[in-house]
Amino acid sequence: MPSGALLFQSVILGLLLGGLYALLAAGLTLYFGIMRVVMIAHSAFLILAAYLAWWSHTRLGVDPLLSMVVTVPLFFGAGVLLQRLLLARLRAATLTMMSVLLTFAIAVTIEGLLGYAFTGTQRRIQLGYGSASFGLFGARIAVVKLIAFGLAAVALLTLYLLMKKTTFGWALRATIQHRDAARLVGIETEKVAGYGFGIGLATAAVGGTALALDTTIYPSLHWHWIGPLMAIIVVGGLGSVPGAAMAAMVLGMAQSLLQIPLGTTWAQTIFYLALFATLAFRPQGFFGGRLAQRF
Amino acid sequence: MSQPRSLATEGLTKAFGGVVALDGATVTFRHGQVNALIGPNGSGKTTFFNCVTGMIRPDAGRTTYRGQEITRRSPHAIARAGIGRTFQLCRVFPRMSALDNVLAAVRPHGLAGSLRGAHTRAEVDRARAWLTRLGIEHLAGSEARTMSWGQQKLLELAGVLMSDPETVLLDEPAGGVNPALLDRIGSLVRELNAEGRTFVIVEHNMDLVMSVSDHIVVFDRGRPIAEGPPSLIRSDERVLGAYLGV
Amino acid sequence: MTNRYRRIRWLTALGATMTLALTACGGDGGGDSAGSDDPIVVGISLPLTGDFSEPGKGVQRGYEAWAKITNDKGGLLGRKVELKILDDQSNADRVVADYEQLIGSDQVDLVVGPFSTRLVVPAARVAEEYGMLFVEPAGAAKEVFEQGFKNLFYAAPAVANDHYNHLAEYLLALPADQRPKTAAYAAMDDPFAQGTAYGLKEKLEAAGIRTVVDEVYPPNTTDFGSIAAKIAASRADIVVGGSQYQDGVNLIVALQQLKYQPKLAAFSTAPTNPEFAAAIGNKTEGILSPTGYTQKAPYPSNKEFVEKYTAQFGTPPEEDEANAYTTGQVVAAAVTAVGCAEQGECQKKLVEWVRGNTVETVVGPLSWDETGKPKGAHMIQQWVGGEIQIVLPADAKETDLVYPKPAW
Amino acid sequence: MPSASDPTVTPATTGPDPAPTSPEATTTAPKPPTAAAEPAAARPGPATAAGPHPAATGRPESGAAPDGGTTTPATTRVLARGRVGWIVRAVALVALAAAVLSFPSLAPNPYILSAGVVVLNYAVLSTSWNFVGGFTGYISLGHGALAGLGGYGTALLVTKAGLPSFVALAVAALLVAVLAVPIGYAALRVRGASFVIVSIALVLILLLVFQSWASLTGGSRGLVVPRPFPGLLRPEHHRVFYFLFAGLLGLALLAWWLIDRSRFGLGLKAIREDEDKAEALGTPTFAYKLVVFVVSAGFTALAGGLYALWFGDLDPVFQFSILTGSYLVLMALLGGVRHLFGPLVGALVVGIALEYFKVEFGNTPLHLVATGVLLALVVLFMPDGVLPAIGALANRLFGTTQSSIREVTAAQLREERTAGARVDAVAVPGGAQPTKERP
Repeated sequence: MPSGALLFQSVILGLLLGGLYALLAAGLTLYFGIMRVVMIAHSAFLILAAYLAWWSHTRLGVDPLLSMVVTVPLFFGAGVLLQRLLLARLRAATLTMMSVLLTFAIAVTIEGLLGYAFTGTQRRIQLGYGSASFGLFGARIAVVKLIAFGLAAVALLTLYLLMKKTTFGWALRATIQHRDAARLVGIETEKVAGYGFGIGLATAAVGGTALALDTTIYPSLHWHWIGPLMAIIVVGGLGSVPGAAMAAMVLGMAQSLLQIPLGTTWAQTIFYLALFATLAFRPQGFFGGRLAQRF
Repeated sequence: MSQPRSLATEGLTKAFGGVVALDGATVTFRHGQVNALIGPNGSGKTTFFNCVTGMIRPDAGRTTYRGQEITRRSPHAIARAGIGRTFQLCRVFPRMSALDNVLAAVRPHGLAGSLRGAHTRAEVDRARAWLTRLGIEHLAGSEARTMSWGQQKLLELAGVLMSDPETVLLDEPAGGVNPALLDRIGSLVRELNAEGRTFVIVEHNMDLVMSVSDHIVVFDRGRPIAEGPPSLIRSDERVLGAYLGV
Repeated sequence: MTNRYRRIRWLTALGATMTLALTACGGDGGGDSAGSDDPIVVGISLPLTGDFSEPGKGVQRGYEAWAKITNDKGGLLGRKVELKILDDQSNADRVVADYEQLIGSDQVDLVVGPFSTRLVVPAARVAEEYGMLFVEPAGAAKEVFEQGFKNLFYAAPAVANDHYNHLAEYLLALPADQRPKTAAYAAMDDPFAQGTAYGLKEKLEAAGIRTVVDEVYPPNTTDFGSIAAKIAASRADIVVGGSQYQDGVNLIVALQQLKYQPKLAAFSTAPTNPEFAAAIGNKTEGILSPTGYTQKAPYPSNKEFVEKYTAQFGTPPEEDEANAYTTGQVVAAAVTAVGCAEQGECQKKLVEWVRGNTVETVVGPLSWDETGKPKGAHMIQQWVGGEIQIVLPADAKETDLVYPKPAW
Repeated sequence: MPSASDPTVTPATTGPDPAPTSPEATTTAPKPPTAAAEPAAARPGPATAAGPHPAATGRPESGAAPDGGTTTPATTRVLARGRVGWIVRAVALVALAAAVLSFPSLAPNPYILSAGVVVLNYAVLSTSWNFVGGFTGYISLGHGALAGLGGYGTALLVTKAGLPSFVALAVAALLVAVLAVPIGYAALRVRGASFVIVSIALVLILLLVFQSWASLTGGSRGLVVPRPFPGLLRPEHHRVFYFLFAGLLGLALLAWWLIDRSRFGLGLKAIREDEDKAEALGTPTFAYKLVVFVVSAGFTALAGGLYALWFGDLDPVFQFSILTGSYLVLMALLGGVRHLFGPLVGALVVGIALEYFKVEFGNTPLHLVATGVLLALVVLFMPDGVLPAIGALANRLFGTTQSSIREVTAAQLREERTAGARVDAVAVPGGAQPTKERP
């Protein structure tokens, strides 16, 4: 029987992990909402951002957090270009399938380029405060993990405010809900879709930096992330950002707690079990989201 | 009033997010007649079609056909019950030949039927006959995507007719077609009706509606507001009000 | 998940399609080998890309050093040694195809082993079925020796499960009040890494030291927070990590984040890496690690190896390089003794010779049992005073083992 | 019916994808033939009004031919293809088979032969993939996992249950097919995206399970599959398995071809073209997709199991790999998913291209980049594959020879007919666009 301290520690870890999942799943959901695209390359960009953070720290001596000054706008631009130049070219009839292949191809390309530039060696940022931590009711929270969580939380909050409080957010939501109708009321949906993609990729930049703070990175790490993230967006209900965030927290927590009795490997299967269960019994997802039914 | 063999709905309701597309629509169509479903844009006509044919699950309400409830059946089951439909923006199988487009509507029976290597001569003949009757027999071997808009509309209709539906739902058959074809479609509907098929037509072209239909149902905001023969509908103030937004 | 997705068996297919076209154009000239002026061609498949590329390249350097040093001294049987190295991309399908090609198509005279246990077994089967002697530098897991291979020999002092033998003896010899009561194990799901930890676990459990945590994590694990939490919560007296490099670093950092202070911390491989101290922020004091090789080892050939290797590559050799070099030494000894090096009958003689003899190598004298398992044990090193030093066995030690270890 | 006028304004069919389904496309229409001009016998409809659904019985209405008596192939290809086409195809087929079967005796050494086995394995796998991908348009990135399941199933049945190798292979394939039912149920119930997600998740979860469940699968220690023919020398072993794979390839191709020309196949293709529409025409799309997915899984598992028997060592990371699945997709797409031999051709083309990249860029992961770029190019510019592209080129070079696999296009037909056909233009009305605003 796990001790109370271990349970509490696991809850804390689950919370911190769930936060990162939530941010990344939000980006993935955004793409799906905008274009019905399952963006396999999302996690590859995540790792790319992590590498850029690592690189700027190791080679330039800059704090990894500062690398976001460059990576966030860079990724935003890349997202816009990706949507406008590549995804928009695909035929509507086969968009869902072909976009998966296209983004898959992008993911593999990024992985290959990372391997070429930095070799397959596992990398890790060595921070002065890397092993620092503080106590909280008997649990210990690593400073880097807390920073990562904070980054994710701030980014998610920003995204939320952007979506709810700005004109652009309104246009984006309208585009997600009904593209044709949005066009009828004068929204330039193509442009909005491009910017939406940019924002999605920008979240990957933030997530990647957060990731680089506390874990090892290597070029093919993105496969490790894309599976859980896809499960999260399905469980949350394809296309629903709050749904994805909820599912991310729940599943992140479940993974962390299940590691106590089951061990790391089996605990990971919770994502896929949740995925299969969702599709078999409640394809529209558990936390809102109504797009899944039709796509 | 209600005929046992007719297509009827009771309190059909469907909302998309906050938008109520169907609001308790109760309609009974006349069996053996040409029915028209009209109404301003966004009044829920296409949603109504989609609910009736099982493409969308209604939130509430029921659909019956020939006295049997078909509300929760899958679209293909409803099609097999004898209800065929066309789509608002004409839909054909773009990369299949016209003949295959029509033959795709032949229903195989059971596993053995499905795996049978080929269609019978009679089936191919019947498919060709439909193409002939719709005037596109010369395109039998062409891929549908190479055909013009009007030809595709005819091809779509041929496919639906090949499945031999007792009731045919046409979603904007006149949409985007030229006057000559419009006449042709109108007379075709009348001919087919004379042969015993029931029609329900969603259409904006009032000339076509008035000339072919026996019975008109007017939709507004997701429910019927008036129904009757064309002569009556033409002078109904509620209809005018709905269209003009009064 | 990991780079393994790159391991694609179909690349082999390409070989076939290419050669398909070539077969029409007539035979190759690789068939004749026995001429005394011809070099002795040694075929090797190595993971130069993919998951195991880092250690793979180390092994490659070891083989290259061996070839150069041997040739500088006049080669083998008066013939030059020539290496033919193919990249298997860390892929088991590819490694088999590589050895098929080396033996069947390129007609090499000798083959030696690839890197990583996962690749050794399939590769050894090819060699076995073509009747080739197969000395390998990396198949340390005990499963390798349970396949019934007759031609396989592991060119290192001990298999993974025996790496901690000296440490086990030391712990069990402690007075009862000092002996640890509980132990926590965390091992990567990899035959080698897991083998090291489980070898120790078996011995300690048999002696009554309770296992309170037994975690196996996949090779792609990057977040060790949960595993560390379990270990920390168990308050185990000692912690044993069956690690490669980065996972060991991550686990140690995660344990340090939780302020867990065991009496003893042993990790395989990672602590011997030159970058280890920097990677964990120099909080290395007291960490133990088994090693099969040290540059300071007193064996005669080792001095030459370290010297010439350093001259050739600019840095002193590590364990991977030494194991490859050892492999070369074993093969060379057999070839010299038997007096032949080509496919066919000769290989049987080579196998017989290796089985019956002891070979002096840079890791000491090696001999094998009938399954090809070496009969030695690893040394134990410990970080003492900011430096990693040999502490066990007693006759080789540079300093005393510190137990319980100081806080990290 | 000469009176049926030709569409006059040629639709924009010059591009590779004219997409005339857009309402903006030039609206032309054939002049309606008058009903009186039609021979009554050819008119469908009235005859069917007798019963509620006479056609649904599938019985011929006119013509006394019983089922199967005088059947004609469903597709119009036959109509356009002459006897010459058949002969050309038959000769090509025999030549191909001869080339495949004579390869072992031509192979100069066992290595080449073993490489041939690997090629065939890939050809079988991508052909099996094409049952789902080609017919229904549902793209699975997880077929590598099904092959892995077949391999592990076979191995475990041999080692744990003591079944003879090839019995184990058949049982394993059957079990995988059975397992494919719930997988397909979850994956195919909703459209599109979910299927891809499930297919990827399948690989990832099976990797986890087979790695973790070490007591059964051997985990990362791997699983050794006993040789089915222990007495055989290695070269002989390759030879035997070469022919086994060739046989399996033949079987898979035959099954694909049979489905391709069946009503079932037509229904599947209708799903690929427009699933809603197919459903509305009465095709039970979910059942169709599920059946073909199960068939595909069965063949994939057979290939995976045979591979396991041949190769002898299984390791989860190699058996459950997303890249394996994606290469199958790349091969099939490049070769052309609509064609029987597309995946086979794709395997060869992709193979050579990537070997080139590997040779060119040596020991770097740039072959991944090459793979990615190639896949992206195919998806963006050649979604129909090379076979159709070559076919189109051949047509352009040698005129409209109908031995091509492709159906004759309307444009070609029109050209042939232009000479005699009277053109009577029907003016396109201004309101050709189906604007919904029109009251």
